[in-house]
Amino acid sequence: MGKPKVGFYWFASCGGCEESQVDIAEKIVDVINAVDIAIWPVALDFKDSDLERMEDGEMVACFLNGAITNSEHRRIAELFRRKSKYVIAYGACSYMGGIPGLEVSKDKKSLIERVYIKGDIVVNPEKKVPVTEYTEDGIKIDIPEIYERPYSLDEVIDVDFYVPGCPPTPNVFLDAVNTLLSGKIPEKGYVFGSRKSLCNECPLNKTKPEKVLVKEFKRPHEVILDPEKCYLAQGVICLGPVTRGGCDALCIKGGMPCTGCFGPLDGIKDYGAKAISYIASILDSKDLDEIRRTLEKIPDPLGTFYRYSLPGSLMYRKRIGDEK
Amino acid sequence: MSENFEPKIVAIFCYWCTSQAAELAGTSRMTYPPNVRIVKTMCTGRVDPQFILWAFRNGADGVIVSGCHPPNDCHYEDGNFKWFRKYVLLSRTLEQAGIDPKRLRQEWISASEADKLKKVLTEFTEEIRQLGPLNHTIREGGV
Amino acid sequence: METRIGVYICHCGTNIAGKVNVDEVREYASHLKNVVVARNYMFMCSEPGQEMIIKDIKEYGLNRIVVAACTETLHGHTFREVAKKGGLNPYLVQMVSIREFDSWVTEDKVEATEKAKSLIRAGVYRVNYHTPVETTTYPVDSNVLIVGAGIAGITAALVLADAGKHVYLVERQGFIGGNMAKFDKTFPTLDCASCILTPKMSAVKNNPNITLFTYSEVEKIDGFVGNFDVTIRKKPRYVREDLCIGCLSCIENCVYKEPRFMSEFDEGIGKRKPVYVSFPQAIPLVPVIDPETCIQFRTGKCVQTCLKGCPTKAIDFSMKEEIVKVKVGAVIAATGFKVFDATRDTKYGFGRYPNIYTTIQMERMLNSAGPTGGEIRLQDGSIPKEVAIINCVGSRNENFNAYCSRVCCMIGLKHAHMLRDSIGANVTIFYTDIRANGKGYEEFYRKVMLEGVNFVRGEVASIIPSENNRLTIVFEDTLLSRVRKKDVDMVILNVGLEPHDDWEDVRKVLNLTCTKEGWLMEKHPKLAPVTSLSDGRFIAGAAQFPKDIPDTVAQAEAAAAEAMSLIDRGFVESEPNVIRIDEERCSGCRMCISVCPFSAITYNEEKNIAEVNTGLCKGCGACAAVCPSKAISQNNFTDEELYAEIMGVLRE
Amino acid sequence: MKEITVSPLTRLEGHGKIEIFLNDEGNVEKAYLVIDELRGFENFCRGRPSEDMPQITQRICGVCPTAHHTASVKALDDLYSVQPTTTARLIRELMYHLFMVEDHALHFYILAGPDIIVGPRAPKEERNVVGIIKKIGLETASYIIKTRKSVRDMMQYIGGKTVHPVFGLPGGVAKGLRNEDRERLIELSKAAKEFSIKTLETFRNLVLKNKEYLDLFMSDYYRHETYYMGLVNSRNQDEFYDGPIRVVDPRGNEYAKFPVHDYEKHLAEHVEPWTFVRFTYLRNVGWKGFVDGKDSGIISVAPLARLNVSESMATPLANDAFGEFYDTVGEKPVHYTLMNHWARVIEILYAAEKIEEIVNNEDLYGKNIRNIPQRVNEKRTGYGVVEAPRGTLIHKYVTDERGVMVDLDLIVATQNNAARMSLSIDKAAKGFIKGGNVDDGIINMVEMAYRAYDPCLACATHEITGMHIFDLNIRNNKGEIIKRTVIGD
Repeated sequence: MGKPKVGFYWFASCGGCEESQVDIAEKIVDVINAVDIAIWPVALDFKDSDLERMEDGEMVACFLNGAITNSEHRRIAELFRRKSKYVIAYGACSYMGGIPGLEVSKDKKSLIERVYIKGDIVVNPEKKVPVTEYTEDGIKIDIPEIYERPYSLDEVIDVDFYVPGCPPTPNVFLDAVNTLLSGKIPEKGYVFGSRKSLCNECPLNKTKPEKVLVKEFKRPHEVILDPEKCYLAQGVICLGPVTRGGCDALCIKGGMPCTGCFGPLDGIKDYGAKAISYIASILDSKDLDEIRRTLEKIPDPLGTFYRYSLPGSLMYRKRIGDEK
Repeated sequence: MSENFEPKIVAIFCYWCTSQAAELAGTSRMTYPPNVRIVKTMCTGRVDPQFILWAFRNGADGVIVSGCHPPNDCHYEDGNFKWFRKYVLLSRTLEQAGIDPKRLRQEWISASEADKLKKVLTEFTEEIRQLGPLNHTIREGGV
Repeated sequence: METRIGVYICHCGTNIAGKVNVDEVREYASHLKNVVVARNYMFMCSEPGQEMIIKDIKEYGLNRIVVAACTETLHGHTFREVAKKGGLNPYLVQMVSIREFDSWVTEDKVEATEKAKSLIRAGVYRVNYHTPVETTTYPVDSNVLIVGAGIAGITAALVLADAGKHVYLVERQGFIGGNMAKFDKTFPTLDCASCILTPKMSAVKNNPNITLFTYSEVEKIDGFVGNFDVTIRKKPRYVREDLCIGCLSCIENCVYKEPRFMSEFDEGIGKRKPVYVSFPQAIPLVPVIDPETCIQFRTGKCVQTCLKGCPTKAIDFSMKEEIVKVKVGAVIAATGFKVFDATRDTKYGFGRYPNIYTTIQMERMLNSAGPTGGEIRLQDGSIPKEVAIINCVGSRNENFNAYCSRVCCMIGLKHAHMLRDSIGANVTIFYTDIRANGKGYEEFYRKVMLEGVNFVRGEVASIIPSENNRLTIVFEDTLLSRVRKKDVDMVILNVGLEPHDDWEDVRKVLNLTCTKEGWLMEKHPKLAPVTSLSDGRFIAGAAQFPKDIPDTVAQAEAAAAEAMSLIDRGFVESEPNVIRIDEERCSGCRMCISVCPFSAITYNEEKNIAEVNTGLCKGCGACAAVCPSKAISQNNFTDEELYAEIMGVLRE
Repeated sequence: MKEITVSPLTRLEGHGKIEIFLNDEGNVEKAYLVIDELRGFENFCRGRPSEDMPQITQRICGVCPTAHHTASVKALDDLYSVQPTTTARLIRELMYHLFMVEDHALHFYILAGPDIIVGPRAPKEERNVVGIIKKIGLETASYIIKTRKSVRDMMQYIGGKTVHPVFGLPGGVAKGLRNEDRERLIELSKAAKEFSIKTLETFRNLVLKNKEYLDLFMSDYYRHETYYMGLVNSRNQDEFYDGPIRVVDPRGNEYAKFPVHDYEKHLAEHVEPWTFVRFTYLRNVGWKGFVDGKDSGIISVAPLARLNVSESMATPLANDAFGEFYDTVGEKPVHYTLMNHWARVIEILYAAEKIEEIVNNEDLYGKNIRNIPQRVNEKRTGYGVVEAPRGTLIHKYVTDERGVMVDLDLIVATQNNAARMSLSIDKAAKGFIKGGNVDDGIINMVEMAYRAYDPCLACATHEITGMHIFDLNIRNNKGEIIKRTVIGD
């Protein structure tokens, strides 16, 4: 038997996931030696056709990053599902929808107008906008059907495991690869990374008082943060408590609070709702008006608490196929 | 909005105040729309915003949460405030997400206020009827 | 193990069956997943109904029960007992209210039937996730801690001690008796306050079941109902209680020949020496040395005549603070009140002009054991002829205290009577309303009126000095709607009652709740006025709200009875709806600790996890709602149970 | 006649497709670069707090997040009228130049490297990292990987994360450097410099000493005479972090020089219905369609453009290389697209020399890393600009009185290059595909035409959701896809 075949692929993503894979640096040689990479567009010139020719289940695993935003993505995703024994949603976009998933809450028509007609320096007197099927002088150019909103991968195909992070850290990627290579296959739905929240590994957790009660939530640019003290205790929203650990607390070490890219812990149905729950609860006020006023100062709850997880959240439930 | 739309409403009531008011409404034979389905928690402080979204996701058109009057009626000191804080933040989030925040209602109803309970539930059902169905389909899979 | 559910639908005569088609509902329920048997019956709570369930449990091997009937409040206990008799854990039962929440509140029969189905569906979904819940019992320590030794604390202590309970009575002042010890006479009976209080104080001292800690404060209370660990801090009084015989010769022999320092007990109108007792019958009769004024402490170079004069050499300048730990089963908070500081409302001129006194200063002046020996004199030594008593100072005023202090009207009447009686002064009471609503109070009011005391319904605007050391009161006569003036020799400000300045700290130490003003909160304003929201902690006296002596004593006796009821039961049962923390999931983020109102969760630094003391947990579930790691689950209200129930009421 | 589908296009950062139409003779009639998705950053950033922009907008691109992060932070400085402290600015610049080194190196060795090192027409199984390793040897490969890793580790230390850093705040940075870091930084700067010298040497050995390659690089199929744009310092030298924007015409004369606040006066965007990308051009020259020359407003950015707008380089070794570059090619501006590769390695050297300069600056280790912005209680507009590896990057933010975004405009590097890239695709396709003859090597040479720009289509399509399906369709002049042939078969 040859080396196990694996694939890497990207949908609507930024390329950071690929960077994180390349960032395993010298260990990439070990990976290349251990597996046979069947497809990896960022680095290898294998094409879709190579994928199509594979037997069903020929690949042991594929790591798919990026959200699903058009019919072409969906087609390829379904292809990977068939060709691969295990499908791994890699990175926040694939796992939960990611930052571009915030688009869910916006109106697409206004976007087109804003970008192509009312853009700050756009010169477009004829009000031309991109169309999905363009015809001119017998020339026809097709663009795939763009979905009304971005989807997380498991809204479109069945997903076996998840590698969290925006992007995942090289360590959590290696952990996933090594776990699968070791043959100790985790149970379906397993999310790599820590079993505990970021607080568990946060270097500032020991500076947190026993009771964290906050009079006012401050925005990070308004204050000079003490990098040696729990940010939450300093009144700045840190999503460490509700976010899966395993990232080595990189943002915290970089002097900034956690924004939640590793997503929720096991058993949490909705990341944002859980974040709202504890953030609101530690507000130290027993005056209804004051509560309203203070919480009003969090300018953007949706973008703050669902920054990476809106499409996959309980907030939206229309799945592909429900749209028409 | 269809003529015969019957909204589904989940009412999460605390055990000590509003559930007791609901019992009193029963013993006093006060009627209110059958659309309202009561789920009890010991305290509104127990209400996790996930419950609200779960209800919407499973087909609720409106959710009402009611507990003990602030500042001092809460059996657990300040569970009502804890819920209220979550409610305020959740409401704003729902609005940003395009779910009319009127679909989540917050009330204080004490054990003696059965009449208020009847009024609020009747009013709320009507309001949701006007808003129409929240078109969210049920996702596969259980709890 | 396979889940086997039995569903029992009660007709409740026609209460349910008259509206809900119970047969249709039973048929529906019988097809729900995991339902093995579904039955309906006329009265499920009746003996045959109960027997039916017990029989089914055995026959069908049921391990979950859903009862669709009245409410949990009404019959939850009944059906839990039924399950127990059938050999099941009582918490594997789910009550579904199809009477109060359905048949009684729904007009239409079809709708009521549909609603019953959805409620039962929710109950069935939910009961799948029920797990056995075990409650535990803890023994109750028979000792009681009483904080504050005014008339409330003293009364409660004596009641308990007489019943054979051991009481630790902690008083922060050097001597017991509280505010009542300062009074001369009590209204409306005009019996001498010390005559009725002193015997009780002696009884406290002499009762072997009472351990008295004066000049001491409670530092903290750990543990939970029935098993509190109390830490008491004894401040050094520099006179050893074990040696002092109470001869007071140290006071006599002090290097200060005359009292020179303001006496706190005399409310600033009397003086004391650095070594002092509050009054000659003080309990304990052991003087206190005030290091702030004592030369030995200030300079270290006193000739120590006090020590030389002490026959037992009880004076010990090297005494240190002492920490004492005791165990108790119950706590009674009787921390009392303070009076309104009249300088805060500047219009009265208190503290700026002579001959203006507060009611409590007047008590000291009237008291024959007080600084003036009971003489009422103006500062120039003459006897006042014209005296004004101004009510509602600091009370019923949005700027200070919105509430009525309840006792001031009666105190004013008492003082008016006594001033007329002792010096024949002409007394005018400026009142808002006269509130005389106790036993014999209205009669006393009438009596004082007939004695010739003047009553002016008036709002005082200002008090200013006038000629001949007199004072002019400018006021609005609210009956005549006119501004008037009146010259008097002396003014008595009838100050209201307030919580102590450090109420927040006291509240925290005792783990009690307070109103926004700082009065201790009772569990229920009507039905549980001496019980606090924290189990095993009771409240008595004016710490809860201003009250007169009879009410204080009654509440103190009630608190003692409540404490006794707890102790004599001998055990406490743990709350069933307590929470559990899964160590494997807990990340040590401490959000739960931040929201727990009962300090039931603590942080284990070594393991970096939170731990719950189920004895302190009251089962509100706030922490379970907050826990971002899903490490906390609340018995009978787990996330899964609630998700299932919500899904159940919604799914068709 | 045949139809060719290549999907996905590979070794680039981004996503789109190329449509090539053949006439009856099998020659190329017209080739289109089509970008086919909508990501909506300009839409969903509205309503978000402005201070979150550095972390949100960088999700446009995970390859050049530092560029977006920095442009964004600079826009916030402007928005809140706050200047970073001296130390903060140095930290940002240090981070930025580290980023330039590693990003340019990634492109040179990993993305474009196979074309240069392994060969444009090498079998596709070898045109990748593995092929490079085989060609240059494991030892050299390990050296490259390790150096890049040590640079990226330092970026992580400074920025919190390498991909999507978090350190930028208006008025400064979140985290300072300590004196203890000095030694490590100086060591790293030495390593980076050595690495950049070796990389330039590699380029000389591979391309300049190989006539076939040099001919390809200077082939007319890859040449367009357009305007060039880039940031310069006060001495008109190549600059990444800050400075005015300078534009030179196809002859190399200065056409315009303006602060970023004036970008709306000088730049405009053209819309085509067959693609989601907007084409930037010079407003005052005007849009003349997809043609080059002095009368067409099409501009080019990225390394070659930056060198073309510069009169010299600010550091000695890079300046020598700059001289060598123009002497060798024999024109200024240089119009050969593939010369971007050479320009890129010169910039690596420049960045490395800058790093050396910065780490030896005492102020880098200062304690004062933040100026707190004054509260804004008014609507504000802020502009930020940097030279991303792939060219000029502009962020413009408009906020309400709470500092919440009401509008934003993002002009990204690849967008500035989009029109010229379309020219390149069209010209290369027409040049290489004759008589319907197409093979994998030819297609790769067409791909090289866009790859040289190091295009970031994720960036270019920040308004576009997703990317990555880069089809190459060849159709007849009726637009019909005729026959399906798969490259490599």
